Amino acid sequence: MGASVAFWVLASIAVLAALAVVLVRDVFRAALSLILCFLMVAGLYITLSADFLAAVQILVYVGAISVLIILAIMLTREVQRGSPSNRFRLPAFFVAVLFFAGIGYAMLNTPWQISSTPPLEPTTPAIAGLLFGEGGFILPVEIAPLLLLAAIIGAIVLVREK
Amino acid sequence: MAMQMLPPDWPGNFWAHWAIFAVAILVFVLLMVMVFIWFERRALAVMQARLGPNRAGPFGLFQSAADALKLLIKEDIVPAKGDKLVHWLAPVVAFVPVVLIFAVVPFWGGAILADLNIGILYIVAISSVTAVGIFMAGWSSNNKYSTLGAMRQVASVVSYEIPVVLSVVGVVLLAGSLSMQQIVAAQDIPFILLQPLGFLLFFCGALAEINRAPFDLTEADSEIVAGFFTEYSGMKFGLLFLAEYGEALAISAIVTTLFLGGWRGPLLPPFLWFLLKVGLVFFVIVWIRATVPRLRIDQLMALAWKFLFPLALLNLLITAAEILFWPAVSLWVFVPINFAVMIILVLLWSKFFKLGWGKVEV
Amino acid sequence: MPSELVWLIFLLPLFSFVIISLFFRPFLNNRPKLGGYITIAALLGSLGLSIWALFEVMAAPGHSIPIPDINWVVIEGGLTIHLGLILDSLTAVMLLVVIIVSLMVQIYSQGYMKGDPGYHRYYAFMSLFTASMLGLVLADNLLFVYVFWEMVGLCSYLLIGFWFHRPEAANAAKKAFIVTRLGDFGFLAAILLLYFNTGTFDIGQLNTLAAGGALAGTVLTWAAIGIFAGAAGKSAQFPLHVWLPDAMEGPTPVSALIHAATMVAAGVFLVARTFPLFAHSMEAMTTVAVIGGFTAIFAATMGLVMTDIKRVLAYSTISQLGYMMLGLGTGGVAIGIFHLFNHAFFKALLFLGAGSVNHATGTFDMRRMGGLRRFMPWTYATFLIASISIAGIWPLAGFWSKDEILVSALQAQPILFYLAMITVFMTAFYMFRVVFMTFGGDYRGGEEGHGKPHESPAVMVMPMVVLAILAVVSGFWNVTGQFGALFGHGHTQGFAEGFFGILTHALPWISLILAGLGILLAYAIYSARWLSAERIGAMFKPLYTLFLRKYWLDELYEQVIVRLVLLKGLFAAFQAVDSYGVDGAVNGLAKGVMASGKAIRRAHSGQLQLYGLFIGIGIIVILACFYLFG
Amino acid sequence: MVGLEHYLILSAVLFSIGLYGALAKRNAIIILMSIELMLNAVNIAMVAFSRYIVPLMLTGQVFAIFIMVVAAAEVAVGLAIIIAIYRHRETIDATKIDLMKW
Amino acid sequence: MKFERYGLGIAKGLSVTIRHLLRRPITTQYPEQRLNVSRRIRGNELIWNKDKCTGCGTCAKACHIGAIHISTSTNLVDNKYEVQKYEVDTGYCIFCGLCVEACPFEALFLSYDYECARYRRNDLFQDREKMVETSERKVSGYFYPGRAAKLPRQSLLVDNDRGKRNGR
Amino acid sequence: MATSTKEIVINTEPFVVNIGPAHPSTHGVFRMRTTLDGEVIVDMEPVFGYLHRGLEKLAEERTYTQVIPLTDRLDYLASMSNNLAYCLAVEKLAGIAVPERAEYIRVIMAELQRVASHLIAVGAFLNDCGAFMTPILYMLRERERILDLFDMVCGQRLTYNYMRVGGVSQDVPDEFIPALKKFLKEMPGWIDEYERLLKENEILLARSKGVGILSRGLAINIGASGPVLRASGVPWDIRRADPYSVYDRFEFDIPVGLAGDCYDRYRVRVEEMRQSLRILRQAIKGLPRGQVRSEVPHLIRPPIGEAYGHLEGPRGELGFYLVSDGSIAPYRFHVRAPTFINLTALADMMRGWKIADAILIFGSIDICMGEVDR
Repeated sequence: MGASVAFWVLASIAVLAALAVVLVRDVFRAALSLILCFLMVAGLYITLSADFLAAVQILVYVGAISVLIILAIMLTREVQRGSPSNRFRLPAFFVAVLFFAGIGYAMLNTPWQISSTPPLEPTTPAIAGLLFGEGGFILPVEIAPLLLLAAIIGAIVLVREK
Repeated sequence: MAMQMLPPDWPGNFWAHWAIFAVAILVFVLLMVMVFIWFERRALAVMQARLGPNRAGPFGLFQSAADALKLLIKEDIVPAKGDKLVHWLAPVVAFVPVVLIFAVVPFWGGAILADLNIGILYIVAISSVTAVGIFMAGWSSNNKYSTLGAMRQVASVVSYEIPVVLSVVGVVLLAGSLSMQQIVAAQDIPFILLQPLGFLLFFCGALAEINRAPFDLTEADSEIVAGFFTEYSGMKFGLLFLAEYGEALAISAIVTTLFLGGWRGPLLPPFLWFLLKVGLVFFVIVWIRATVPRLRIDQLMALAWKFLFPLALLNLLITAAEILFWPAVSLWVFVPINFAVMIILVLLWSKFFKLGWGKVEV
Repeated sequence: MPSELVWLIFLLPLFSFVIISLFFRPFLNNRPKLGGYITIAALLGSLGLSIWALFEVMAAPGHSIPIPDINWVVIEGGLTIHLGLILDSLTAVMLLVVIIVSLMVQIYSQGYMKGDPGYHRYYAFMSLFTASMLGLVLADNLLFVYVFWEMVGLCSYLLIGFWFHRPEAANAAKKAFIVTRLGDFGFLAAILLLYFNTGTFDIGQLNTLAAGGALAGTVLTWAAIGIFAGAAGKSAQFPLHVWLPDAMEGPTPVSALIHAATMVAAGVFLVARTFPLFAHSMEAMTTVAVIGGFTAIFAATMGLVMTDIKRVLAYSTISQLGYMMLGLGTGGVAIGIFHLFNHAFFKALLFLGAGSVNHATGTFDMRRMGGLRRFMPWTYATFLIASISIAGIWPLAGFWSKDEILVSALQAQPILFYLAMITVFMTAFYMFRVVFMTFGGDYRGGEEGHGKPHESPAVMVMPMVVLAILAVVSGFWNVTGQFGALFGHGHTQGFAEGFFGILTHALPWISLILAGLGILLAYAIYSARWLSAERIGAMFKPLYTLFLRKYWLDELYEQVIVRLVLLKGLFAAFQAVDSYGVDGAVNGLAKGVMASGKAIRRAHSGQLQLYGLFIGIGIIVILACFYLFG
Repeated sequence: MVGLEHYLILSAVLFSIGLYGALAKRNAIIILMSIELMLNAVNIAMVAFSRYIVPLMLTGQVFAIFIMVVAAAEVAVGLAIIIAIYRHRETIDATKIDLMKW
Repeated sequence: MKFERYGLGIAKGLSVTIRHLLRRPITTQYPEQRLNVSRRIRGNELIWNKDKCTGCGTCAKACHIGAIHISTSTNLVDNKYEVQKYEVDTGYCIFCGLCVEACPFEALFLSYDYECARYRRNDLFQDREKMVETSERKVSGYFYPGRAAKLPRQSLLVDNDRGKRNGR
Repeated sequence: MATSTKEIVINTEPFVVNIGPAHPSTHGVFRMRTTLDGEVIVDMEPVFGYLHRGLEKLAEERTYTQVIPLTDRLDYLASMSNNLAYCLAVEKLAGIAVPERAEYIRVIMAELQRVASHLIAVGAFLNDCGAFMTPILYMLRERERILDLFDMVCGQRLTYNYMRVGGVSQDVPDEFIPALKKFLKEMPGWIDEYERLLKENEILLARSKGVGILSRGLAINIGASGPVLRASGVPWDIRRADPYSVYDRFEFDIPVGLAGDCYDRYRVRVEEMRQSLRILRQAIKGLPRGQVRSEVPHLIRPPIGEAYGHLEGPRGELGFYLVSDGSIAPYRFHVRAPTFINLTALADMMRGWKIADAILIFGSIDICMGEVDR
């Protein structure tokens, strides 16, 4: 019961925050809503017993990504004229709704093979095993830093002065 | 995160435990913050050949309380062009994570609100939220000094998080667990001896993350008046102030837990040991504040990226190698080795490392 | 002593490099001497080890000692690369040569480089070079040889361009690097060719395969020629020799070490190392011999007219390397390597002498020297010994090895022998031209503003004396035929028998007389002035100019190969094909596409979100299709 | 009782909101934020699958971690591009960034 | 920052501050603890000797602020003008001491007192009744070394007198 | 995430920040209108006048003696020097001789004043660097010792009004010389302590070395003086160049900087303190007995003419230019305030540095707004 309550509370706040991101006029407030949404998602991870992932979610999304976004908002504050919509607003809305209907239909009508096993706890050693252990995802783990490095260098090159 | 602490269904006896502990910790943190504010002012004053607050109560102990009272009844001002809602929310957002950190700080053997198996990761994650609060404060004040302060804060937090986390990983490797309680349990030798370099880096990085001298650029009073504080008054200012000192207290507690053996110690009761060690670390912070000048923003960045970051990586590498290759050797063997490594690395880097003498080219 | 210690021979200089570059340069830059001491100490250690190794090899059966190796790269079911060393007679001799010359040069550099701001850098590079050279000599498989080969090339680049602030030095470094690289392509191709045909990089196995006839025919020939191409690049053989004279822009000790004794000899060494491959291919042997013989005389002609003392020595080096190649191509490993062994000492000595002269006068231009005999007796004496040695006068070192080469050339191909004979004359002439121009006559001023010439400090003279002694006696090793025996052929005889017995043959006398004539001519022109150099120069004006301009080879490479062949020929042809053939076909198509593109390009509004919208619609359509028809 | 479908529908809702934002907003930073929303929605689905279908495998969580890595890289580059555009063109309005048209 | 001193500079600084922990602070806790002020202190009031004053008005002329108001009778009595009004507005006075220096008859002094803050501006106004010397209103030794000698010795920081903090 | 370090300094629209007039480190009411690009200063315009009191005009309304208290209020951190400079000018104008003992006392006071002023300057500079209050409190403590001495001599701690035309107002009390000797014995130790505290501090070095360089040529061209000029490598000191009072009898060195950066200015000031102590020791030894004030009438009426008296104040060349029309008050009274002129270099020194450096550079000039605005 408690888990249900938690889910409903977290989910509704998350959806509201997400709506705020796309609807609020003030960009800064939109960014704050985004942070709120991220936090709620972290909470949802906890209800899914992914505690490690929840911490990482906060660390990466709240601690780094949103801060970067806010920084960018700050740096471009001279041209911030709120958060207006373009002329595709209506088609975009329909596409979104149709898309939602499509995948929603798919999700509800797929016979998922739900396992009744209780979830693994704690997850941290298991994830470490999966990431670094034998037969795990060691290659992607090694490629990921490469990607990050490329991103960092790319970002530096892009914003470098002259 | 706290799933394994939760019973199958939430309501129940467990709530009592949580509520009592949560309230106790809240009270403790607020009390300690006030005491520490007083402590800092006194220590700083004595080091500066002054006396410091000594009027309100015995030895001026109630000075912080008096200040808090004064702040409570002060007028609350919001800048006319500012963002009222954000301005109001900012102190809360800045303060709440600070209190949350204490949930996983082990005060005693059993005295911990939640012994998470990802305790230290939790701390790192939660503490990064404070930056958002500070940024909100800076933005909503719509003041140039505040904006500058907030930008400095963000820049320093984002860059200092990396060496801090990396130096913590060394400790985690040694303890073999992310749980704070287990880290304390693993410290038959205080990790400051096993991880001298890690301690140094963590301490440096932590000082920068909580904006204490010499990295207090965010509120550098001689440059940008009070940074993101500038437009705050009344209890909102009080909350931000509390958050600042709460962070300092938290960092002291974390350093104590990670490197100084936490509540462990002979003779005295564990709780006292914990307080003693926290006080000691806090005193060192104050001591440093009393002595050194402030860095410039680009030097701060250079310090993080050119000095702390590579050293943290090397420290991690060396620690990992030691654990991997000599798992059976007594840890005492590593004490001199690691000290030697620290000295060599710091000397090497000091030699190679330059942070803009002249004009800044970032 | 355990054989693992052989590793130390090349690790010691490597350590010295690491120590100097990591600790000395950053921390102790104000104490320059230290870097030199470390290098010298490391080399002394290596020297001891290599002498021990030589005696072990001499005593060992088959003149080879096995050394345990390490598996470096193991790919399951495929490639296994060993990290291994080889210690046989060839290696042992080369080790001795490299270490002794390097040691002498390092000691000499203590004086020569004194006060240079890049002192530590110099020693770091020198250590690295020595280490790579030793690694090259020791390596037991082609892959490693190649790695060290390139490292040697890199160090050579760094050292030639040591004074990189001078544009000539920087250009020379680049030129050296690029030209040798041309040869290295051949080497690399040969390595790959061999690997694909045999599946191994191991030199011992390859040699066995070649000797056993398992590897033969075109593959072997092409592989050998490829290796020789690499060797020609490093050893500055005929078409690729142009970099060596320019490389004289580096510090003189560098020239002495790299361009006299070690790196240029690496080519010769490589051929010797893979000799079985050559030995079983007639064509390859002939190529080596012909190019060697031609290079010998070709370079000597240019040496006749140069006025820069180091350039004369550089051409002389090319010429002597040609001799070695000739020896290898006609005779065998022992003959070529023996000449290499002797040549290393006297040529290094010559370079050091040139450096000493430069130290005294501040110039390399011989026209501004003269009369230095009086000012610097030690330098004069040692230089003279080296000159006599290189001219091949009995009984100095040069004589013994040159004689062997001549003998084998005569047996193999008379034309090559005649060329070699003429070269003997030329060698004697140009060497003594240098001696007389530099040390004879009166002092002609030296570099502007440079003080009176003076003898170099003891730290520079001492290595020269040591090398001079070696330049005298090193040839005696094979007097008894022992050196040849080390390489598994020839017969041994008593010392006296060999020492004087040689004079009973006719051939030595011919070469001695030719050399004597060369010396006499030099004396006549440059010392006694019976003949005027200008007059002779005018008389053979075309030849003189040809020699002086180095056969216009530099210009040829620049004008013909780069400009004409590449730009005008190849590229122009491509362009023609491109513009008429390809373009014509494409244009028609393109025009059609363009017409249709014009029609539908309006859909590209440039707005990202419109595209996104289309994508979204597309996904929905796909989803719908999937559910409706799937 | 909350089940897999709940999480999936939540994920779909968030994704659709993000999709709308990405398609309909002019401010490039808002668009970037919407994309982050979509990535988060995907993560929720991943973790939910992992929890309900293979509770002992955690592969979904590992994939979520990789998605976070990619998101971090994407934000760094994306913001850099926005800043660069801002510096050259004094605007971050996505409808005005249309130099690539025909 | 180049640590060419490897952080030794910072360590030195830290040693200085930590040493101060053991030293006694130099602060004086003012209302409870008081120091002896200078014997020549130019205190916050003027003191006027009615008997010696001849009403010459030199003090008023010397004052460049114009804070001294003096009016006298026009007729000489006993070689003196009778002073009818003598007022000083210490609100304007900058305590430069030029009037004391100018007085030819040793009739005007600065006071030894320094706690003269008032709640009302009017209270700063001194008329002749408020200006007499009493036992509470001592005269400063400014310009009068003879009087200075009778005053308590000034507590000096160099002498570490400050440490004693004698009360009143 | 590394990008943030880059983004912090990217070219944003130049934005104008007013530093001051009420800012913690503008040392009085001074305003710098800085144009920033990120944190880098593109341009700086000094705005002053917030403390203007019309002092020069006030002085023209007063007698020559009455002006002396006004000069106290010029550079309120160095009143003694101001008094002395003014008296020198009047003495030159009216041709008044000064007794020997008075000259010595004047030198003692001026040098004590220099030490006191430099203590404030250095302390405030270090405080601007971010050394939280510690150095300035230490230095204020030592300044307190000097103020005690001044208090003993003239009864005031800030506005001394001690010098008079033709001498000093009164002789020093008997306990002054012992107290001064004691001070001189202690002071070098205290200076050593300051040096230990921060001289080699890496952070301070990083912050101030090479920062805000004032080139030698520019320093001379704008007419800078005092430590600011000497830090740029010009050994110009009026005590040497145009000796006044009895300075020609004392031995002392002129500390000179090399680079002309903030650190050099700091070093020059500290070294000058040591030199001042050296002068003080010599002055005590040579202090003669006798009169401290020559016979000067109450109302000085100098002959018609003009005079310029100047001296080496703690902040530079402090000069008073007086024109007399023969009356009891100066006809024209002009002050050459050193920091006013030193301030003109500020914009040139600041351009291209960051805000944090601007504070430092400003602090290293050591201004006193009372003197700048007059």
